[in-house]
Amino acid sequence: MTVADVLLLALGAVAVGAGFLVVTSAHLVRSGLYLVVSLGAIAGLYLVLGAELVAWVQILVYVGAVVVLLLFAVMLTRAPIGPSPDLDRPAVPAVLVGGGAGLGLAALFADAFRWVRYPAPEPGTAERVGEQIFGAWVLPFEVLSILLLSALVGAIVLSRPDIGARTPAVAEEHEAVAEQNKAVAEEHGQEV
Amino acid sequence: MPLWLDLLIRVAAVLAGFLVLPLVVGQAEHKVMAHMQGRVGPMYAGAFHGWAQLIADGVKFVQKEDITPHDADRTVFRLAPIVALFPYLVVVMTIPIGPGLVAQSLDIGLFLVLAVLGIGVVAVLMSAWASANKYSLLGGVRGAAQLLGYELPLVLAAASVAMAAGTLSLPGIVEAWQPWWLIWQAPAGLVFFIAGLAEIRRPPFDMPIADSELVFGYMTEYTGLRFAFFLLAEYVGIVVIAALTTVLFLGGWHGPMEDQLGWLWTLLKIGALSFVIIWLRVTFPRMREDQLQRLCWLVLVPVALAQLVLTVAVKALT
Amino acid sequence: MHVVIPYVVGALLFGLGVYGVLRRRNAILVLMAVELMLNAVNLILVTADVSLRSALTGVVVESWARPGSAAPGTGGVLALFVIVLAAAEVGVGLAIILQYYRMRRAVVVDDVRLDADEERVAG
Amino acid sequence: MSENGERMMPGKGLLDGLAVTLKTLTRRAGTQQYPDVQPDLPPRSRGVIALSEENCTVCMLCARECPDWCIYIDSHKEEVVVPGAARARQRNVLDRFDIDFSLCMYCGICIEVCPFDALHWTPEFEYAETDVLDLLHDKNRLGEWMRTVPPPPAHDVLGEPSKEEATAARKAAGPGAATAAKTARPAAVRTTPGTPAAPAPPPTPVTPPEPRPSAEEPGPEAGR
Repeated sequence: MTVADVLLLALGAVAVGAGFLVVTSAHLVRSGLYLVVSLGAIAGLYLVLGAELVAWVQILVYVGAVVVLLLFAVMLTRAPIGPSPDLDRPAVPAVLVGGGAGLGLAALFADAFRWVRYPAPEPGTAERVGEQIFGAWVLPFEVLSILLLSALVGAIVLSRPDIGARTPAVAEEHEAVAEQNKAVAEEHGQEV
Repeated sequence: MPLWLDLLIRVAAVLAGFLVLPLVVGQAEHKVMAHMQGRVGPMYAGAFHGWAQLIADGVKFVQKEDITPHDADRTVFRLAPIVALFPYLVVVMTIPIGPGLVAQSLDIGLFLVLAVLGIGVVAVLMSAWASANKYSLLGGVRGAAQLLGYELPLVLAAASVAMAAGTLSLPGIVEAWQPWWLIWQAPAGLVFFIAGLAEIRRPPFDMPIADSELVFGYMTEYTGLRFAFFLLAEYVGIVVIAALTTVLFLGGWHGPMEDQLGWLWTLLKIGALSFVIIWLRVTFPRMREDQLQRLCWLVLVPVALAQLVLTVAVKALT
Repeated sequence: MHVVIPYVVGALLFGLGVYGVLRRRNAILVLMAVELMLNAVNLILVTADVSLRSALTGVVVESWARPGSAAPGTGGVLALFVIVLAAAEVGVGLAIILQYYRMRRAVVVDDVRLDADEERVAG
Repeated sequence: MSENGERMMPGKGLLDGLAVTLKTLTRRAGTQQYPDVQPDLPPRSRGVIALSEENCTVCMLCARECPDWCIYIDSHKEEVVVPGAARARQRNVLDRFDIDFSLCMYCGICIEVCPFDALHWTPEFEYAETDVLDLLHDKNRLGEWMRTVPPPPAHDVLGEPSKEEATAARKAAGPGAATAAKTARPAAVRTTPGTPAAPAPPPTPVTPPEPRPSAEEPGPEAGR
């Protein structure tokens, strides 16, 4: 047991414990806050594992943005203070599948890696990650940026009632107008 | 020097800075704001010009009853002020004061600072929701929208200067800094400063608090020491934003005799920026919620993006 | 360090995520559980970066198996990509949930009927 | 857009605002250091109301006109035997004259309507109490405030002479001189101030050219 092992164990325990509370807590907002704890502990695990940049990105994006969005949504959908009674479905299938997946994978990993020591990695620098992303992974990176853009547009369209959710009548009207425009454009194109 | 002594000195220095600088800024705010409004401000606490006012305030806050609303979510309610204060403590640790004078030098210190500053939102949401008060909740939702929005120009502006310096380490950025960056990085600096103001919810960006419409926003239900924690977080926030702007855009310890007086230059620049923050608070009225978002998305973000392009262009040319 | 610890932590978190997705009725809580699963995967990616690299030293692999040749940190890069994906997913997911809430005043997954031709409600 | 329709430099308004606050910062603060330094109150400040008991005839006008009924007056009649008179004369004697300053709204109507100048404004304002009941000032307390009543302002040197003065002058000059006396302006001669005026100075018959206390030099401040 080295210092790193102790840290890994402690942070892992926090992460799993908080994760357990996320999926079992009857308090809506508290589950989001437990998620913050869990994700923070995972960021700590990244630090111990030498992925410093990933850890801070985790904090920046997950804790700073994703969880806040989730909490935001929970509050917008009128989360009460105190336990909510009807949050859960029957437990049996979920326990079977979830427990099976979790424990099975854990057993698999435990069997594969045993109690073997691995050399601790040197802390990753931003430079190295940068080289990786803009060297080997530049194409996925660009694809991701397009995905992000489309997600952005999608989220805006969904949440703006004036351009997103339309009543059928209005939608038909819009389609008709669009078709007309298309026809006009085609005519022009032929003329030109 | 043994390791433990080194560590002890660092921790003590950070704690001292964490406790003293906000007090100085708070007192400066009392006095500067008063004089800008034609008043004299506190005069009695401590014999000379009320210098001990904030200490007296602290004593008062300690004596006050610690009230938790009946319907509140107690644990969350009580944790929120600590969560609000904690990120700033971490940030103060990484700010270089002089050449080699930094509590914890990190390879990607800038990233850490930006990431940790983002945790403040969670504290706002926690206090807002746990108070079981509609004003608090409104303030918290406003705060979350504001902080999420302004994080973008903040990060983009910081990215510009990091790109110019070619490093993410805060001391590294200061070392790479040159006087002409004052002009080259000026738009980014301005965007960073304004977005930073919004991040610490200072007037004119104090819509989450907005005492004339939302009572006191997410802090409405807080009393005594917990409220003092929020106030302390606000003042530390001023120091942190001023310090970050100094380090990133004003060249930190650069100045005459920087080897000996570097720390003094940094502190002076931080003080000047803190004064500007107070000045802005006195001068400008609170913005409206839609004006706030408009400023962020239609002004600051495009300016920050343009600055990124400019930075890349200059970097590529030189 | 013993990499089995983060691996097992990742596996358990993934199991918890699966449990949460199956058990929860509130759509936002389901999203939270999904986040847990994504994080478990991230953790395993980052851990794999440590363990596989040291396990594979001296082993000749095909170039496609390890893009970026010998440069380490690939797991971290993948984790970064997953984080970005998660951010996008949450953005769109929450937009859908909030829009649904605006129309139905509910965020219970069981009640969402995908097959019926529902009348639209102007938001 | 400015008022005359010109498009100003963007951000000019913001800079102007900053300039204003900065300028104020460099000026002296206008704060009065009140408990340390007594405030310099303007004349006719409305502090507390003083009662000159001798002037009061218990006409009850003040109590009746008071909008919030904060003046309480009790009295009884006394017979005064005047030697030489055919009958004993009746006189009102004041038993109680209270003003409840927790109700008073400082409108000054009681002082306006008092026909015998029994009520006066004084600039004294430090009579806060820790108990609201103590704000009911009885006639002794109200009488004590008389010390603090400032002398009435001197007559404006350049103004018209008062009616009493004009009448006195006319009487002194005899018939026919009335018009001259009316239009006569008193010479603005600087003199040493006269004796401190009584709260209600009786109209003294004076001739117009006689020097009176000038407006520039009021009598010594009473009270304090």
